[in-house]
Amino acid sequence: MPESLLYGTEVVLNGLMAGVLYALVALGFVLIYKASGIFNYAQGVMALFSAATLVGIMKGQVPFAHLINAALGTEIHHFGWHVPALLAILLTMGVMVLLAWAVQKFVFRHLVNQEPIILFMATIGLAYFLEGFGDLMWGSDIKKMDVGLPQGGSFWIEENTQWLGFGNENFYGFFLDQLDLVATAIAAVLVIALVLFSQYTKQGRAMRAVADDHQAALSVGISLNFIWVMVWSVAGFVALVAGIMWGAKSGVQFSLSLIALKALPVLMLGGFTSIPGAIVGGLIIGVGEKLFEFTVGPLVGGATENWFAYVLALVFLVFRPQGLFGEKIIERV
Amino acid sequence: MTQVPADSYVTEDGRTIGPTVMEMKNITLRFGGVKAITDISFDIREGEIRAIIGPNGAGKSSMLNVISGFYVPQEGEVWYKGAKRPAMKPYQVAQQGIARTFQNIALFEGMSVLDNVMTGRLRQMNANLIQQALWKGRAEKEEVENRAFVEKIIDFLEIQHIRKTPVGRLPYGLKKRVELARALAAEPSILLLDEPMAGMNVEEKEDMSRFILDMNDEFGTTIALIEHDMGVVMDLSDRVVVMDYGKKIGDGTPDEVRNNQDVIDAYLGVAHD
Amino acid sequence: MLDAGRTEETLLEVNNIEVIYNHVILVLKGVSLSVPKGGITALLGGNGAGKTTTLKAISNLLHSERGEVTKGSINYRGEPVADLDPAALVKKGVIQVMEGRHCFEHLTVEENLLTGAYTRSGGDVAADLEMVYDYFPRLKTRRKSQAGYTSGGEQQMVAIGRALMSRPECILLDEPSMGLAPQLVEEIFTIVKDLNEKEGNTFLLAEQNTNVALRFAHYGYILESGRVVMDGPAADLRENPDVKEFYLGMSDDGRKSFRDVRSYRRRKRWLS
Amino acid sequence: MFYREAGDFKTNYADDNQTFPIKFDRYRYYALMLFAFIVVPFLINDYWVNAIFLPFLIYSIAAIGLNILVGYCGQVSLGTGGFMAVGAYACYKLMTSFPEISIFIHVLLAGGVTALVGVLFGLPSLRIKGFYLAVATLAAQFFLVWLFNRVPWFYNYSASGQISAPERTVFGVAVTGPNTSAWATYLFCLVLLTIVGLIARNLTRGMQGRKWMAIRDMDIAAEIIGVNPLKAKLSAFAVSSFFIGVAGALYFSVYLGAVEVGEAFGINQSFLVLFMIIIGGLGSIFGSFAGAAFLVLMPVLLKNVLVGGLGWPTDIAAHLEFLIVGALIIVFLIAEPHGLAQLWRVAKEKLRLWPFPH
Amino acid sequence: DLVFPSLSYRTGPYAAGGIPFADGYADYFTLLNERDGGIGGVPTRLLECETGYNTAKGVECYESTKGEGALVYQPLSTGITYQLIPKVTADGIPLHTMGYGRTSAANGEVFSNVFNYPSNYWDGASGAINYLLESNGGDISGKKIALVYHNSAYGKEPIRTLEELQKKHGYELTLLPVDHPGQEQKSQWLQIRRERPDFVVMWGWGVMNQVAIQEASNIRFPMENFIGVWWSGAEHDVLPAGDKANGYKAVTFHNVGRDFPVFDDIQKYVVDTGKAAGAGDQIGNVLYNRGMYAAMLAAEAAKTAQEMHGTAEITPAMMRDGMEALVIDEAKMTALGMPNFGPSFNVSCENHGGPGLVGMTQWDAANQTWSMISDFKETDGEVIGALVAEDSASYAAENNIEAGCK
Ligand SMILES: Nc1ncnc2c1ncn2[C@@H]1O[C@H](COP(=O)(O)OP(=O)(O)OP(=O)(O)O)[C@@H](O)[C@H]1O
Ligand SMILES: Nc1ncnc2c1ncn2[C@@H]1O[C@H](COP(=O)(O)OP(=O)(O)OP(=O)(O)O)[C@@H](O)[C@H]1O
Ligand SMILES: CC(C)C[C@H](N)C(=O)O
Ligand SMILES: [Mg+2]
Ligand SMILES: [Mg+2]
Repeated sequence: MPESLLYGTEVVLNGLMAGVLYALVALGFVLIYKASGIFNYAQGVMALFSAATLVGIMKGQVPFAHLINAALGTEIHHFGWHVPALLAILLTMGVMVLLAWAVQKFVFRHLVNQEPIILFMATIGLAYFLEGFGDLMWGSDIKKMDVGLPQGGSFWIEENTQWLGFGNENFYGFFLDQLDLVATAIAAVLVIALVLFSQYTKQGRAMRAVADDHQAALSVGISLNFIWVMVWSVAGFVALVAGIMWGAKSGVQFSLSLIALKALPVLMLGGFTSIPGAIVGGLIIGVGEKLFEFTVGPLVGGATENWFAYVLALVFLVFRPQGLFGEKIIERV
Repeated sequence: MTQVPADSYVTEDGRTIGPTVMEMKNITLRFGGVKAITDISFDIREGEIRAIIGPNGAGKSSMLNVISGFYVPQEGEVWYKGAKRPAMKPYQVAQQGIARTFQNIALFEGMSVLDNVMTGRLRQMNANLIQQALWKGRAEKEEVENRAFVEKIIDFLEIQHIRKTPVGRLPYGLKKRVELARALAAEPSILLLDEPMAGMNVEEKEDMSRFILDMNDEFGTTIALIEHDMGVVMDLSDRVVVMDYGKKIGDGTPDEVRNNQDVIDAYLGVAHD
Repeated sequence: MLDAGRTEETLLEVNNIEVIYNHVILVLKGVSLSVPKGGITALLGGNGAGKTTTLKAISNLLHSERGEVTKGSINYRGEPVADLDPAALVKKGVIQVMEGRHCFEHLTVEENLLTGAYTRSGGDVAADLEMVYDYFPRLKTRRKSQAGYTSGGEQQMVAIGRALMSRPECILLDEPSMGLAPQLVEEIFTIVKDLNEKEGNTFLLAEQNTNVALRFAHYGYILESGRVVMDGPAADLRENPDVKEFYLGMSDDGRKSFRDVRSYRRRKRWLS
Repeated sequence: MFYREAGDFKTNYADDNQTFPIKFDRYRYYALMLFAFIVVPFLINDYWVNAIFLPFLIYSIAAIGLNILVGYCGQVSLGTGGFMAVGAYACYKLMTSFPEISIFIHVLLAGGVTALVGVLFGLPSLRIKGFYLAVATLAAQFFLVWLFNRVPWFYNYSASGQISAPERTVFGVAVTGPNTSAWATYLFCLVLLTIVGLIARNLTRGMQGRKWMAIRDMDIAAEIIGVNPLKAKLSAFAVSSFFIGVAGALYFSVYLGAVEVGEAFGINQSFLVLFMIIIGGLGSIFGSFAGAAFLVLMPVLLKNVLVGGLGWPTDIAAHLEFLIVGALIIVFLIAEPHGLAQLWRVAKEKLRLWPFPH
Repeated sequence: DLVFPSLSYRTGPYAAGGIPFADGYADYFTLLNERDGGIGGVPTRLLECETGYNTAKGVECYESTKGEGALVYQPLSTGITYQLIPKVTADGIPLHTMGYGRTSAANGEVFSNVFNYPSNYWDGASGAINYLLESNGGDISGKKIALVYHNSAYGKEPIRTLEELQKKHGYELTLLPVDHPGQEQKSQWLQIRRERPDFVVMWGWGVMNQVAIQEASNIRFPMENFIGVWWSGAEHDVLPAGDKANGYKAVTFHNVGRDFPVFDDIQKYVVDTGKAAGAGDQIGNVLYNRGMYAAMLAAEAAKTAQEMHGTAEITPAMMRDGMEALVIDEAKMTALGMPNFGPSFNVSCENHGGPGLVGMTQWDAANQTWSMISDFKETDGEVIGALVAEDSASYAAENNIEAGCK
């Protein structure tokens, strides 16, 4: 095989993997959007918060230590225990459910029936709040995420694809990150589960009803509060998964919340309301941006990924305004 | 007595109905598998009140949407003032003097009643962006002149007291009236009304009828109207088109339609008085 | 003409409520009603009289419109319900069919109907679905269509059908006849009557179509600018001269023509 | 009664169309303008100008601009940062290419350039709506920032890619560069803000504003009654971008003096201005001011109270600041989803009825 | 009292780096107060102001603190530096941008109030190349070097220098920009894996560092051939990658580790008395040391100023003079409890940039420590000098500054 084709293939493969990681973040957005028409800006911060909580619990960090120390003049930092990863994940899930409950109780319950942009704004307020809260709770220093996921290029794949180069000395086999492979598996399971849930269960149907019309949903006896707690919990779980994956790559720290920006074009392309759309959108964006950077990037000076994803999505939208799999925007008079 | 042109006639109550202004020719409209309109033709004459009736889902609203250019039929032609209408955007249709109201009220909820009605004057106000930005010259003059016109309509429809109320707060019936006001403000040559009296009680329907008739009378505005209240339809309209499942099943004067067996079966149930 | 309510028991009682929107707009100025169990009670009145507001106050949907009940009380089966959320009320058997249809646009017709059964834990949902389809055959043919694309009348059927799916005891119907073809209006009211007689459902309906409403209801209240101005058994109301003139459009010699109306109320030229 | 309109009759429609139809409001407004133009310049120092007034004035311009697009025309945009960057870079290129011409002209021209770019990026709005459009405008945000970072011509080939504003004057008084005086920069921005405010007010109370609002409230119906959506949307993009471009030019040349595009005009800037108009009130000029004031003053105030007043460590204060601003946003939205402007209107309505509750 | 503002960032995307630096900066002044009663008998006062690495907030911080008699600014951000340069010049307050900021500010004739001793970015770039030259027998022609850089003014700084040096030494240079924040660098590292450059140089900050090191280890790029600038060489940058980061290098202009007497004093007078700015567990960390070092240089300049002007209560203008006359030698450093902590150097009006000596550090993952593997060495003054002259001349021209020493 010619070299460029090999490399191109490698880029595509890695683009797919990156796409899966984007999709993981996008999924959280989709869930909440689908269930309440809320564009949840706080999704990225939720990923950060959940990841920081997980690490904090594992390390036995005292929450709000900094604040307590400043206020009381004490010097406490750690409980001195270590919690095993699995248990810590469960505990973190508990925290995320609590968060979901609080969000519903203190924010969205009071904003029923408001316009989407107002709800969006509320999530921005939430993002700010959570960011400050998370920092106060766990500190804003960088933390290492270690839940025992494999990382680094897979030797096995590398060795077993080397022959594709047919003796080409410059080709070392395909590079695929093990973490990405794990992420792909998890994402696949998540998507299937979520699709089944939303399409074929009573709660799933209620969730979509709420998204369409708050008042009507109330009037048929759907408890918005319950639906929202449920959906935000699930979104919290998705955020945790995304937080773990991204945290393993880069450590847990503020920038983790910015991964939301990588998820937005994915959402747009896949459609805000479609769970499979998040995955397909993610894959297209992942491959698209990596290929563009690989082919055109060098000609224009690189660092094209940030905008290319958006432009790609934009071009798609011009032809399909609701995204690839989004619900058709109903236009009637 | 003035001379009545050859292609016109005078009604019992002395209004002159002119020649055909708009003609729908073999319109067919599909949405995926759903056939909303199947091969329907009818005409509207100048100055007449033309009703469209039919059971729910018959395709009446869709027909209005075809007229106002919002739906593009797969087959058929729309003739307007003796010429075939080319493909047009809805706003271009509106600029030709066709105004309408909507079945599910389509007011601009965030704006006051006054502003809503003023939007009806779009065709009459042409100051450019710069003039408007400076609020000078044409912009200011137009604003005041058209405001005066609009105030008359507001007066006429008896909605003075809510002039500055945001439309979102109004009860249903008043919204309907505001919508009518907006359509009237356009001084249309054809006015399309989609169930203008739904959700009103008799007294209010009487008012509405009065407005519609006056409009027709004073300006000779041609009116096409969809309505489910047979009393209203039979009393007001000159001719009635009846649709069912997208097909035309009757067309004629109220009396003819009332006694048409197909219409009775499909829609009226019992012969209406 | 039906018998007036079967029982004397009051199912729902509204005592002198006052409703304020947005903290400043006073809409209901002391409205009291009582809805007997097993009866059909009509709430009549012109545009903006406050019918919808009254119904929403009962079903507790006001909160989501920034309205609140500032005075008075609402009791259902003798218990105050002001603090319940709408979902809890539905569980208790009170459901509202909102004015202006409010379908779930992106759900199919059938999914819309199924959401109606959300609060039910048992019972034969499939059978009820069939029942609704029996009442509204038109819905059956469109069951897989997105509700957003159905016609106005079809949406109204969906909304009513959806409420029936919850097997309610007391149904608050807000303008059920609006936008429906005359045949269907009759049908829907017949359905209401059927449900009332066969299943013993209680109805409180807000209607503009006084004519039909008074034909089917047992008792009626007439609301004007946020106050009850008249009430009485439907039969009495039908004979009341004011009601006749203003709500039924009857003059001494039968129905007036809409065309003639203007002759005596005709104003002067309105555009100079 | 403190506040009333009774007895304040209008005899013609021109009067009724005034910006402040109620006399009391009108006088208060004149007084405020007098104060801002004549008194404030004598009172302020560097700190007040640089920490509070300049950001407030400049963000107000940007907020008015964005409010036209989002609040009046209903097209949610997250490209504000990018458009401000266009204004800044256009202004920089103009300042360095035509040093003789007044900076005032440069700033306006920069707005013009931004308007063109805005129209270009507004084209997709014809097909794309709602949040899809919002996200799509991020394409503008990221692309523009990348472009200014990447193409050396924009930053005159300087080594680091930063641009810095050379000294420029208006009537011989320096308003950019290191040697400016507080009052000069303040007045310069205030004059521009006044112009922008008046234009915005005129546009929004007339037919153009009604077209925008019609598109916002129900675009399909608007089109059917005769609003040309292409023209309406693009004109909103143009006017909005013009103002935002002016704001960007001022932000760079008068306020910061030197900027790096990714940092000064990043996505945070887009969000910030959007927050301002939502908190202030969508579709309200007054709301734009209120929102800008809130988000400029709030952090400074909190910081001064927490760090200066209570002596807390800056990091705890900063975290608390986030937390409090976030909580306040939510509290305000719950209290009044339509922003500070609406809160103000309701308060006025109450005052009008005072002492009766309804 | 003597006011030292600290424009720090303990929040936002770059907090992880901002915190230890700010702690070190603060703790040293606390130490002076606690141990020596201040500088020359006058207590110091640290005015901390949170910028969040945001330029607009930086301006607000500057304006709110300058009125309090601030002696010298150290904003720890190239962006804020660029904004402050005209302002401090107009206000007559000195600005110290140690190892960052505008490199050509080394020319004191043009930038009267800006100092960037002891080393600047161009020294850093040249230092890295020199190190490669040295470890490759003086010849790197034909070798491939990739520069992975933060796509901002900061990250672009070394490019010109590396290009100039390329002409001289004949290596191949590939530029790989990474956009803020740098969470996703697959493309860049796949390209590195394909092209197999001999060395990778990195100009990163924030999360970009961690991700780059992680990705480098993922593609098994030999860490010894991976050199970061001094802002890409702290503990938290390498820790997330674990053992695989072993051998990673970074240039430096000061020493690392905690084996200096001054730290014992800090422990005793500051941490143990509960006056530490942070948790006290950062001592000896690279960025903490750097903050402390910056504070020390500021304090020494203040002392110099006090001596020059014969008053203990110095003004910003006097501080500026002190900085311009600053002399750091080994004896002074030893006396301060920092033997061999940094290079010896003198500042002068012509040269605000110091000698530009650059050392090399390396990460030992097993012991989790950084250590110096090469002493402070000269950089290519010839190339850098020319660049500084050129860039500062254009600044002078743009802003009508008459270059020269008063
Ligand atoms: N959300 C709201 N905010 C402010 N005012 C409102 C709101 N909803 C209704 N109103 C006001 O309350 C009054 C009563 O309205 P309501 O909708 O109850 O009338 P209705 O009797 O149902 O009329 P219709 O027959 O037209 O539906 C009206 O004057 C209306 O303007
Ligand atoms: N945009 C659309 N997409 C799909 N189907 C549509 C669309 N618009 C209308 N239909 C379908 O076309 C048929 C005719 O609808 P239309 O709204 O014209 O009925 P109508 O006669 O106005 O009924 P009603 O009296 O109930 O308002 C209906 O079955 C409706 O579901
Ligand atoms: C100051 C340093 C920490 C480097 C930083 N990235 C800058 O802005 O220059
Ligand atoms: Mg219809
Ligand atoms: Mg109502």
